[in-house]
Amino acid sequence: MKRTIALSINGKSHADEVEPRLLLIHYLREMASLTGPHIACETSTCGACTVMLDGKAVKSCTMFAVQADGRKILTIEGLATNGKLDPLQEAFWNEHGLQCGFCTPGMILTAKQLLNDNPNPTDEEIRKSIEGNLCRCTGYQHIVNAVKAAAAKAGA
Amino acid sequence: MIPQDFEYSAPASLKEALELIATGERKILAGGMSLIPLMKLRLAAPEHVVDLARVPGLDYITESGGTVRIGATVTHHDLESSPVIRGRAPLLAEAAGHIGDTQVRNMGTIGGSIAHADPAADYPASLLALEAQIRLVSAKSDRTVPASDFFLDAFTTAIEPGELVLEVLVPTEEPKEGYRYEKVAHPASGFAVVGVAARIKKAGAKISMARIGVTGMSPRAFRALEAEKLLESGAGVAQAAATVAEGQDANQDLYASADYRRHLARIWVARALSVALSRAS
Amino acid sequence: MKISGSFLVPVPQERAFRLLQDPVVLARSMPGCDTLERIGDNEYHMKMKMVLASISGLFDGKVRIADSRPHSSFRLIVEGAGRIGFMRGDGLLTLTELEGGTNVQYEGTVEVGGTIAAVGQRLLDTTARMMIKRFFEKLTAESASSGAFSPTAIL
Amino acid sequence: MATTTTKPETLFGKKIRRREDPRLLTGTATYLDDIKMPGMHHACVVRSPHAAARIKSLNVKPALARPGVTAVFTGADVKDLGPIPCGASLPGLRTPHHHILAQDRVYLVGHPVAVVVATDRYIAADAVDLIEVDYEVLPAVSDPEKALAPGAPAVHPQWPDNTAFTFHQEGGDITGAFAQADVVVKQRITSQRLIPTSMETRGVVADWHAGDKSLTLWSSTQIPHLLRTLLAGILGMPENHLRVITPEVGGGFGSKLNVYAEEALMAFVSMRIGKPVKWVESRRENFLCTIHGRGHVDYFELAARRDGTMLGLRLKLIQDLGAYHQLLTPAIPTLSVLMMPGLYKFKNISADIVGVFTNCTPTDAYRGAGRPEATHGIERMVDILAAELKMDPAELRRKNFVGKDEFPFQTATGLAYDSGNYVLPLDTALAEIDYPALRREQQQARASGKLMGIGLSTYGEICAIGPSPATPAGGWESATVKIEPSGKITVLTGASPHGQGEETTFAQIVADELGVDIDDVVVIHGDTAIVQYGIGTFGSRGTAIGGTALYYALQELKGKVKKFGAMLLECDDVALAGGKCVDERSGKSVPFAQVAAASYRAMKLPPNTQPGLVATYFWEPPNFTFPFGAHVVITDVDRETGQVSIRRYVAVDDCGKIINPLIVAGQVHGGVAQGLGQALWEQAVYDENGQLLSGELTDYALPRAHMMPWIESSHTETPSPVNPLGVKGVGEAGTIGCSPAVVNSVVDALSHLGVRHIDMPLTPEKVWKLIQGARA
Repeated sequence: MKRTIALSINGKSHADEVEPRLLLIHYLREMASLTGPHIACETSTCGACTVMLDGKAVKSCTMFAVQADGRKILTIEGLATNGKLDPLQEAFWNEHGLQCGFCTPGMILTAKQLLNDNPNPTDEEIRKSIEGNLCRCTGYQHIVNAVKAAAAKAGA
Repeated sequence: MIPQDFEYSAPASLKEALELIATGERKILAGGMSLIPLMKLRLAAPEHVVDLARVPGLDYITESGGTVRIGATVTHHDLESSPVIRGRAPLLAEAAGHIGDTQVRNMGTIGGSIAHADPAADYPASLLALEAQIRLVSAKSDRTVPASDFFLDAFTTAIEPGELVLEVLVPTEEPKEGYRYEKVAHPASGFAVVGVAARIKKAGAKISMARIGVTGMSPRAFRALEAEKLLESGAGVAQAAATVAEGQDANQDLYASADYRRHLARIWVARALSVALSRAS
Repeated sequence: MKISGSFLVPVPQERAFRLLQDPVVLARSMPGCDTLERIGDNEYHMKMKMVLASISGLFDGKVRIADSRPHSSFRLIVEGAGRIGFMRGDGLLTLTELEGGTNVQYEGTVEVGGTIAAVGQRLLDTTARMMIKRFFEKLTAESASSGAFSPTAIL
Repeated sequence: MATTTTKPETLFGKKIRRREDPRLLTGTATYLDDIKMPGMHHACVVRSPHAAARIKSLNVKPALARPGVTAVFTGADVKDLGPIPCGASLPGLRTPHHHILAQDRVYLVGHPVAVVVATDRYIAADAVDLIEVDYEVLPAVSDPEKALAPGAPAVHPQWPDNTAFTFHQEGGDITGAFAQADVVVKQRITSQRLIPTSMETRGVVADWHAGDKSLTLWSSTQIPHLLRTLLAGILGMPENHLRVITPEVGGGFGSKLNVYAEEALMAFVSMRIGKPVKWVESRRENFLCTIHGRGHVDYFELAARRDGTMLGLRLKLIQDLGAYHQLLTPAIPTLSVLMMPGLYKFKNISADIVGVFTNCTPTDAYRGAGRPEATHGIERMVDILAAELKMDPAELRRKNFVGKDEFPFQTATGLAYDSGNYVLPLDTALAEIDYPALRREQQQARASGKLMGIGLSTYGEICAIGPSPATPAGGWESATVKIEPSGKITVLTGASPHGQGEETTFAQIVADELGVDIDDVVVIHGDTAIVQYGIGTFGSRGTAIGGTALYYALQELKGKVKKFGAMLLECDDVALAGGKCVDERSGKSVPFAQVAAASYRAMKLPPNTQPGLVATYFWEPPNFTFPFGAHVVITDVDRETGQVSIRRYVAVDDCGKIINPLIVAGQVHGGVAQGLGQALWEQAVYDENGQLLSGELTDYALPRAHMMPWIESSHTETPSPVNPLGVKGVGEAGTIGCSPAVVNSVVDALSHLGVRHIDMPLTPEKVWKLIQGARA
């Protein structure tokens, strides 16, 4: 039986009827037309679908849309403000923290939580914080550099 | 990737939740970190899912009278970063920090994790070493079970039909205690190939109390009672650690054989004890 | 996957042998077995629902007894398929009388396919052994109507 | 108008941040699964859970009865469509007919049996569960050596020996080399099956236009043009009625250098239902149905003199092909043979390949494609020889390297190495780590019971694939460059990048050659209706061949621009700088926009000149390029657990000239990560019945951030004479250089315990057992 959910996505209110089994990632991509979060596994191991739920990074493939009822979601599409890239986006760009770009939206949002919780992380802390986000292109080194650069800029 | 259809309830009170799960085949959803992956693969196909997230007041962490009480829907992240847990049950905070990854720790709950009773989960080792109790309630009952009687076998707990985990009660660690959670994580799944929780209290140069919990090695997490006894009667770490795998059935998979798991348990018990000892004063 | 072990069934060898081949006892002892219908000599159609915590799956398959050497050994072949995959266990059970009961030694292979093989690797061995343990425990309980021994796992 | 004509700074060699990134960083790029079309249906494929079985019956009725299900198609529906093509040709090659859907038999787990089409992906997924297939399970074989044994189950009943081909290559006098040898070392070395695992799985959208009998097909592929040609053949459709578009592609690593059943199947479905249809591969399907890499069992024998002079190398190579040939499956091991002498100058080789069918996923080109296996082999053998001769492994390498004055160097396998200075990266890397000091530290570590190792690999690779005679489908690449009437520049490249950053490096080349602002350049790729024919991106060829094609197109275009510029400035010759044509004598200039406008307006034309500013160039390379380098890895091995940890990873790579150091560094890091994956964690494991046990990312261990060491990457630059840019290619270098360095390091750590070789991956238990064995 379908249920109505109402939630905020990137600052905008949404209300939709959904099947309880509809995964949040499918809701975002198919119903809200936000295709920034990606699907790259079915075992909740890759992190490509990561979005922020009430300020915390979560895997939107491992959540039903009904669980997000009444909550605030931020996807990669909502990260830049007024066309100005978030410092993390800017740093990923400057440091070449992405290649094919498929993992990037999830990677950035996980890093976002890290910098919220810990504005000055060590390399090791950065690596641990993104251990749930797989990247097959970069070997992570430029991603670590990017997160450090974003932290440095915020601290500057 | 696509679950089978199911009926969904999001009760607004504990009473309502307990009524819902009292009958029929109902599956409880908390953080969903164990259940939803199985549902996506259709390895689990519950007809009715009861979501505890809307039940108010289940995500508390309090401390009084030497007991820390942790509500069922407290997330691993909250536990890991809670000043109360870090101060009064730091072993548990350390273990929580090893679970899954950032995203899993944000959503996954202590109640959900222990109810699922994965043989490679991180909490059981610590809860055994901390001699924690688990409070189970149903529409008709309310009982508290020691951790050692709670984890029965792989994916098998003392939870009866109609019951749910309400809270976890942890006797506070003394500030002078040394503790350590060590984990050998599977490189792909992150689950514990072997996880070891150790607590040590010292009286002078001697060990007055030792508690050791081991997860991942065998179908159910266990306390290394023999090793604890040896330590408390003056034996060295190496001698005690050598006994931990005795009499235990061991898991095996592509990554680690049963023999290697037993070996890892012995090595990491010794290592966890060494750190715990160095932290004890 | 190779699997082996042994279990002490607290009844004399001859009775143990009969119990292990008795479709009624098998149906009650095999974890999740819903129905067991005879379809031929020593061959049965089986429906089972495997439940392990949140994991559950319906299997439709066959149980077959072969190479029966009365009272000393036989092969038990269990196979089933369902939406979550398939499994096939083929084991040689060898019985020897001991004091206090019969030692049932089993040795064989378990094959799985489908989703359970792809994602269940980490737990396959543990689960298979758990199922066998449950089987022998139930069997022991079934045998308890006449015997008063408690089961001893010597897996 | 006077203007300064000082040469502006070039962008070649500059760290330019990538122009493709803004769309990727903001979640606004369009990958395959992001495509939405009115009336679009969703397809889900029913796949065999068995590795070998006869299909006794197939009942699709319950699925068709499910509301929302539009159609179900089975093998019978597609039996007349052409087979999935294999582009490799080898003498006597046995090629099984590879149907799009199984006919009466399945040959591997994941074999497509039927396709369900529904209005919604959830309904399609439900309907898959309603299809009833009755299989008669048959014996299967998953191990290539077992498949060769007499009496093994036949993967294809018509070929009971499971042998798809045998291939022999010989150079020099191998018998003489072994007869002269003082020492012969032998070793069985495996390169285990790997799963490429691009983060984006494959996917296809097909849209049939009945009115003009044309089909548009979006596919996450590395080869849009080849796909179009081959797909037209499978479907029996005129090629010019088919348009292939690659949207943003989320990684490929060779796995999307192919033509897959689902591409033809979706085309077929769309034509049958008259609606657009989408299929997106699940990760499990990706593990089962997209190609795997490696899968070698190699038997090496290396002959040498006592002084360390290497004389000859013999190889018996058993290639696990899987159940079918995909596009290049049988060709991959022949690349291994080409590279088997590595950087060494001995001229005697002999290789025998046996290509073996197994009931497993086909193997094909995965990052490095045959070269990592070869490099792993020779670099391990050199270390084994060094141990045998009690020589320092660096010294042994130096002794046998092709000298820097010996280029072009003709190898025993028929290649001509273009340029090199092999000692330089090795010495640079060894100086970086202070090799002598580390060896002293190792002695002390051993004395105190600690295990540390120093491992070298000096790799060579064969890149810029490649000259057309060496490739099944043409080895050239194409570029069109246009100055639009407004003066803005558009590049159409036949290469089809998917993460490599050519939208940036190509724009750098254009900016330098034309003297324009990089922001005035747009690089377009991956649409067969827009781009002239092209080959694609693989084999480290994008920049070396595609970039060179662009370079030559630019030369042609420059000639034309100059003619128009000179006409407008009324002078004989002009220079291009600052987005202008400049008469260097008078100092007068005219901006590109005016030159372009004049060329398209064509009121007046220079003599013998056509209107417009467009040039197209198809460049056929005269040779491969041969990058090289040295990777040095320092490992510490936990004696009690066998756990390997990497203390330092030093990579000194020579990929010729570097256009964008940021991008090159990224390629090295990513390549090393995949090499480390093979060395330490990754392996596709099948059970005896052909079930893939490492069937999901929960068992198949990809490198994660916390598992990766810091990679200290630097370069030497030896330009390639093969192309005017001097570039060689870098996409695969990290992967090729890595695995032998890691294994050599761990073997070095354990060598005093009598350990001579360890097969990958170096799992802790495997290493621990070797340590235990040495103690016993």
